[in-house]
Amino acid sequence: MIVSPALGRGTRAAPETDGAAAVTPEPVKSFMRILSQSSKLGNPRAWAYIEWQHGGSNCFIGRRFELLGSGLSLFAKKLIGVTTAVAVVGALLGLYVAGWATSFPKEVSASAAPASSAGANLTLETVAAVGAKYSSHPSWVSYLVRTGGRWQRTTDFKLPANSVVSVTIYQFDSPTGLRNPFMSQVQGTVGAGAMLDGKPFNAIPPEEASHTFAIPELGVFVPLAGVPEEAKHPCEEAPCEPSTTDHRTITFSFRTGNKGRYRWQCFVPCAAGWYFGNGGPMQTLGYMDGFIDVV
Amino acid sequence: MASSSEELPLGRMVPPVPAGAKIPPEPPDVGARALSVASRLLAGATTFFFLGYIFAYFYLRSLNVEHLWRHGHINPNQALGAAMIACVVLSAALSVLGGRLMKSGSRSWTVPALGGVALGLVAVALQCLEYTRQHFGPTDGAYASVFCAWTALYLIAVLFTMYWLETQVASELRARRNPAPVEGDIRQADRLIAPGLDAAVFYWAFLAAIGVVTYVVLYLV
Amino acid sequence: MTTTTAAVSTPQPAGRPLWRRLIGFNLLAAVILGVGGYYLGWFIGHQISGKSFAYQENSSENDVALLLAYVFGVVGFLIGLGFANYPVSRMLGRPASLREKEEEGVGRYFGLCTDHKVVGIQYLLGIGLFFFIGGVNAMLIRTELLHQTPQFVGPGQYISLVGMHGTMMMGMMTSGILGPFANYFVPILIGARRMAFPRIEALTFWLLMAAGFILTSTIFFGGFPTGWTGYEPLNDQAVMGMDSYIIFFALVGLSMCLLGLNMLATIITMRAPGLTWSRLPIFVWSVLATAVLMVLAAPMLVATLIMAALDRTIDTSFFIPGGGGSSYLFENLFWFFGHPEVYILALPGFGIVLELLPVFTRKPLWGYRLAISGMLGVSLLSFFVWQHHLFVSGINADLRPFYMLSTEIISIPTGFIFLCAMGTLWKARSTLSVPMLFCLAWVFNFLIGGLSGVFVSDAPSDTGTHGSFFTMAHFHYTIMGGLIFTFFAAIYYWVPKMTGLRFNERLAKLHFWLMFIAFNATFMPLFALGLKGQPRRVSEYASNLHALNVWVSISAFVLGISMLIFIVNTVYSMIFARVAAEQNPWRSKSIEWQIPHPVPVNNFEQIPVFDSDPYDYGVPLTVAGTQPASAGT
Amino acid sequence: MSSRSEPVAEPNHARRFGLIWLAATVVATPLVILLIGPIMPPGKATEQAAGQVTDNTVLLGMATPVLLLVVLYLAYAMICFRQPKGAVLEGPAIRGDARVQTTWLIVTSALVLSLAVYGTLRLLSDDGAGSGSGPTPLTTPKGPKLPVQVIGQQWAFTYRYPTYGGVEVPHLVIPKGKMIELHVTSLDVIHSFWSRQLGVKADANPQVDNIAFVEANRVGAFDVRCAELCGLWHGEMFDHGRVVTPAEFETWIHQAQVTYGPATKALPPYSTTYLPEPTRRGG
Repeated sequence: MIVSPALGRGTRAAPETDGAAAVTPEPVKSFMRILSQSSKLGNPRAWAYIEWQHGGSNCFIGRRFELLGSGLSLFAKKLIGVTTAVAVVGALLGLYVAGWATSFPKEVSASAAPASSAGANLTLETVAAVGAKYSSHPSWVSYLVRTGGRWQRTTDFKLPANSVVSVTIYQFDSPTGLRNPFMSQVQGTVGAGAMLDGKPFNAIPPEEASHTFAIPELGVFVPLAGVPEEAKHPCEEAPCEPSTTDHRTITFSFRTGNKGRYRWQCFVPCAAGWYFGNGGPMQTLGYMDGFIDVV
Repeated sequence: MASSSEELPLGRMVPPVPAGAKIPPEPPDVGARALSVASRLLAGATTFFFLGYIFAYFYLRSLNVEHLWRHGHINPNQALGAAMIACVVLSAALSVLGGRLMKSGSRSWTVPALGGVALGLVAVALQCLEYTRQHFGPTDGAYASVFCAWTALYLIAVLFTMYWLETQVASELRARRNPAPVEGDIRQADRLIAPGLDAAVFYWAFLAAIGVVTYVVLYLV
Repeated sequence: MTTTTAAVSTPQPAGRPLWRRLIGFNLLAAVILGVGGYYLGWFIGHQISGKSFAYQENSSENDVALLLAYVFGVVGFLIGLGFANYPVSRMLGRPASLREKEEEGVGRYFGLCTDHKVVGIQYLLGIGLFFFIGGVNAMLIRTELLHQTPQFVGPGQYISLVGMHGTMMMGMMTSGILGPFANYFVPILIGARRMAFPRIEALTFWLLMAAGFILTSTIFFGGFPTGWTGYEPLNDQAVMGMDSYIIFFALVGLSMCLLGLNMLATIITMRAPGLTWSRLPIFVWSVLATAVLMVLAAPMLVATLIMAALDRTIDTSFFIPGGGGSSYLFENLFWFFGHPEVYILALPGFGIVLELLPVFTRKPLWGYRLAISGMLGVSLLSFFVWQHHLFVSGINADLRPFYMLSTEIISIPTGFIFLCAMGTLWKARSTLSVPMLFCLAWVFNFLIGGLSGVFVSDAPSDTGTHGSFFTMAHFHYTIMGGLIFTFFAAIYYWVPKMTGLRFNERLAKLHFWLMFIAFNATFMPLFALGLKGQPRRVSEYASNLHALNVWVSISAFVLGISMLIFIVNTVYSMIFARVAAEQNPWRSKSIEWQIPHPVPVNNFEQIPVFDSDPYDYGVPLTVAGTQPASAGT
Repeated sequence: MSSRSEPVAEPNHARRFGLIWLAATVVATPLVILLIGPIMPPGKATEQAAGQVTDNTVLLGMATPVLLLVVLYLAYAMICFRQPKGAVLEGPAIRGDARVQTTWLIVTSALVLSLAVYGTLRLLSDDGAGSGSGPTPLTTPKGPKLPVQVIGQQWAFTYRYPTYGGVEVPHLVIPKGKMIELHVTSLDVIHSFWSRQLGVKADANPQVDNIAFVEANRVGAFDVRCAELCGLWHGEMFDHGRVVTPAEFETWIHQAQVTYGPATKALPPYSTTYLPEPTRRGG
């Protein structure tokens, strides 16, 4: 056991006498004096927080600064160092925040309906794999919307308030099967029904559903039947043209109600490869979920 | 704005080992005490680590969600399991014997210690062999998952302990050839081998006990 | 790499060429080996499980590859720093040694250094960096909540932001006080020359830095949707960003366990002669109580995360109901670690307050033994209360009376700490310097936290508040009000000792008042929001809560500005003003102020002999030993 | 300024602070109980919610004196126990007081144990006080109960009425005055059915039937939110339900059986938990 000679009680300090404002209590000072003499371990170099002193410090940061501005005073060097650090942190921060802020899919407004009815048209398509052209996850399943004459992958639509929106969906994916068969019935549409390949229907067998178009807050649930397995030439990758490949066409219309930002999503577990089919594209904005801005 | 403090010689925040500093070497018993406390704490931490798997085993078994806990055909290979646990217990016994011999001063303690290390590695090999003979993988239900994860992690703990024992034996063999310099930063560093072995043997005996619990729960119950 | 020769390696001649200095085990080699390990792991992962699991080609996600990439990356990073040198040399039988080869000058802070003071300062800056990143996430969260529907970031990104903020704060601030201040001051306070295991101490720091970097990299893999709790089966359903969360918390758990083990070994075995258990400073007692929790609770977290990782990669079914697992299992295992974790956050705060109050009230610590029993009581009881997080989950609902009782009982030892703080303030001569202000703010904030805890620990009342902003306000009062305020108290109190430089007093006072007012303005309304029905982690809330949310967001920005003021104060005081601090600015009688600045490498020339505890303040009582002559009854 | 020649006799701080605290408590506690108590959330729409309001009021009443004690003491200490300007006096070297410590221990233990006992009583007498009590609740209310199943799935709640042919509807409608036995379960990840006005919160776990009891005593709307993080649309997973008179409920339920007829036919038979295929991830 290291027992140093009675060096002076480590922390015991004689009681304050009359509250004299001795900065360091008397006996402790002796203890410290012994120490300070003994701590003349070589000559401790005066050293700044980061070693920026004149006279060839052996830390390479210090050396590089000397080459830069030999005439600059120490303060100027510090100022340069701090401003560059602040600039770098600011830039990184800006990149970080910008990365978050630009995570919203582009907003697309529905094309105006023909002059007769005051509503709007929305043409969508659902594809089994979105392909490298549209996303960095080529194998993800996704919705696409037809705007300006071509298919775009965004799920953020702007619709007029209190009007009827007629929706046409070209469905290219094979059936996966609904988790909760309750969604196999068409709900919340104008006329409480929808058209599948030209024939009206109000429910489909749940195992035939490939996706749904659902806006829970407006009560709209429309199941989309899948292309049967033995289809001759299914569409491999977006953009799928209804004219050339096998598909199902579902048309319906719904009333948008008053202003607001409603979310819409697919209720079929169609994200193959994730637990219960609800990961990846089903949990990323811009594939199988999105917003409807009723303005 | 360079304030007057520029000239004030401020000592280095934490000076490195200054040139020529006479740092008194430290007596080895400070390190010895630390090693024994550390091995007991490590034993505690390992217990809580495997407590997670014991809890998982009994919790999932009692819940038996949708009767998917364990299908009839999922049974580990009993023979290889018994061989593995026998090697573990024997290796721990040999290590304890080595520790005793070392304490009694006989120089031949390294033989049982090395035997213990070898048997530990054999146990690991046996368990890996058992994986190939058990006709089920980790994806066959809750029991299979718990079995595979728990035994695999136990093997990793055994390998770490074998490494720890091996370092003590290697230090002893090297110390007999050329003893460590007296004036290193630990005075007579070789006097740390005894407490080091003692700590390693304690931990290995404790881990062997956990191994027995693992064997009983996974193979027999 | 040559093994560690005799300790005192004469430093190379000062003028080593730059390229020569860059070769060898330093941060540069660590980064290179880390990146190399990452890609090696990624390659191996793709070879192992590229084809064998059906889910992978459907989802083009390879969790095995990412997990292996992270693990190999961290191993490469540590080898590059030189952590493998000592184990390899021990395997070859080389003698044990205490010091790695010393870098020169500022290089000591950017590599493996076995000097506990250097590791303390590394921790302070490392934790500060990731605390800043966590704070930025909080600011983004409040920007999103300015509007009641998602406008700034999508709901998926919002949940990732909430998860990253929570995980970063819980992971990093767990060793927020223990890392910097216990590493730096525990050896000095107990009269030791070093920590029990210097290399493990450095390892815990570098593990945390690797972990922090890994968590921030989750944004490149799509973030994770589960928040800091990582509940199953959503954990299993998440994209690859979830693997960053799993590896982050596994590394944090490993680092916590090793830090606790190192602290306990040091405090138990390396106290100077004369420093009996009843003379140990109260801060060291709180470090001991926290270390017990760290050593025992952290392995449970690592075990749980390994199960979650196996579920995600090789389809085991620990938590998948379809395969025989249960989501209840994860909840139980997580909160068995979770509750000791939140007491790991609170206990160091108790230690700092009770250590600093005597210095600023010029009175000895009131009720030293009561405070110790309080801390150890909290530490031991914290393992028996975890199911109060699961009152409404339906898990063994018949045990709820027991967990209500154990949760209420744990507030008794916490009450002791309050009594000791109030006893120390009794008839004191207190000076309101900045560390004292932070300690008094702790008393107020932790009081609100504790009393709101009474509401959430009562099962019927918890029905209304579980998972709402009320609970979030409760734990922000106990963690931010309890830990972060004492973290700043410790910074303003001890940094003059660590660096020898004084903070600017005016900026410090401005930082305190702005932080205290903004903190209460931010988190007090959250109680009301919670009771009015706003759940946690939602980016859309009812329109009648909009005004209150805007108020909270603005005061959160002011809180952010107060943190910036602290950063400005640090940069100004430490780099520009550099006003030398006195040897003992607070006239403290504790030993760390008696040794010179800069603290020599081995702390003491001779190991001191202690014959009293460090609270020898105050006018001694009269012979009757009841009250000092001057004070009334 | 030496401490012995104190110009004015030191006031008796203990007595003075005790009086301040007592006065504040006597004024504040009844005020809090009488004014804030009745308006405490979650309101009185159901028996369970009313029970929680009384519970919150009692807790508030117990917490106020403690809050006043510490906050007033803090203020008192900052005013009276200060270092005089420019002086460096030391305080009295008191290291502890056995009497104060034991009384504090006794008072806090009593307070805490009574809280625990009170909480248990409230929990058991109120059949779980609106919280999810797992598949086998400790106490179940006597008398007839209307079972309603709450199904949480990724990102919407749907409700099923087993005694009316297992019809499933998108919005919860319950009759006034009848004890409802809510069976909360999930089809995929953990959700939590939380209706603030009803005072109900029960986690929805896959393969678990979490039972909560609620008896509405007032007609009106209530909103339902998800209180457990469940993925992308956790924040948007809310809807609005209604409490209606029993007569209205009958007409509504029969109308629902008609409108949701096709969906009901496709539903699996009613069971407390559903293990829908596919169970594994193959997709």
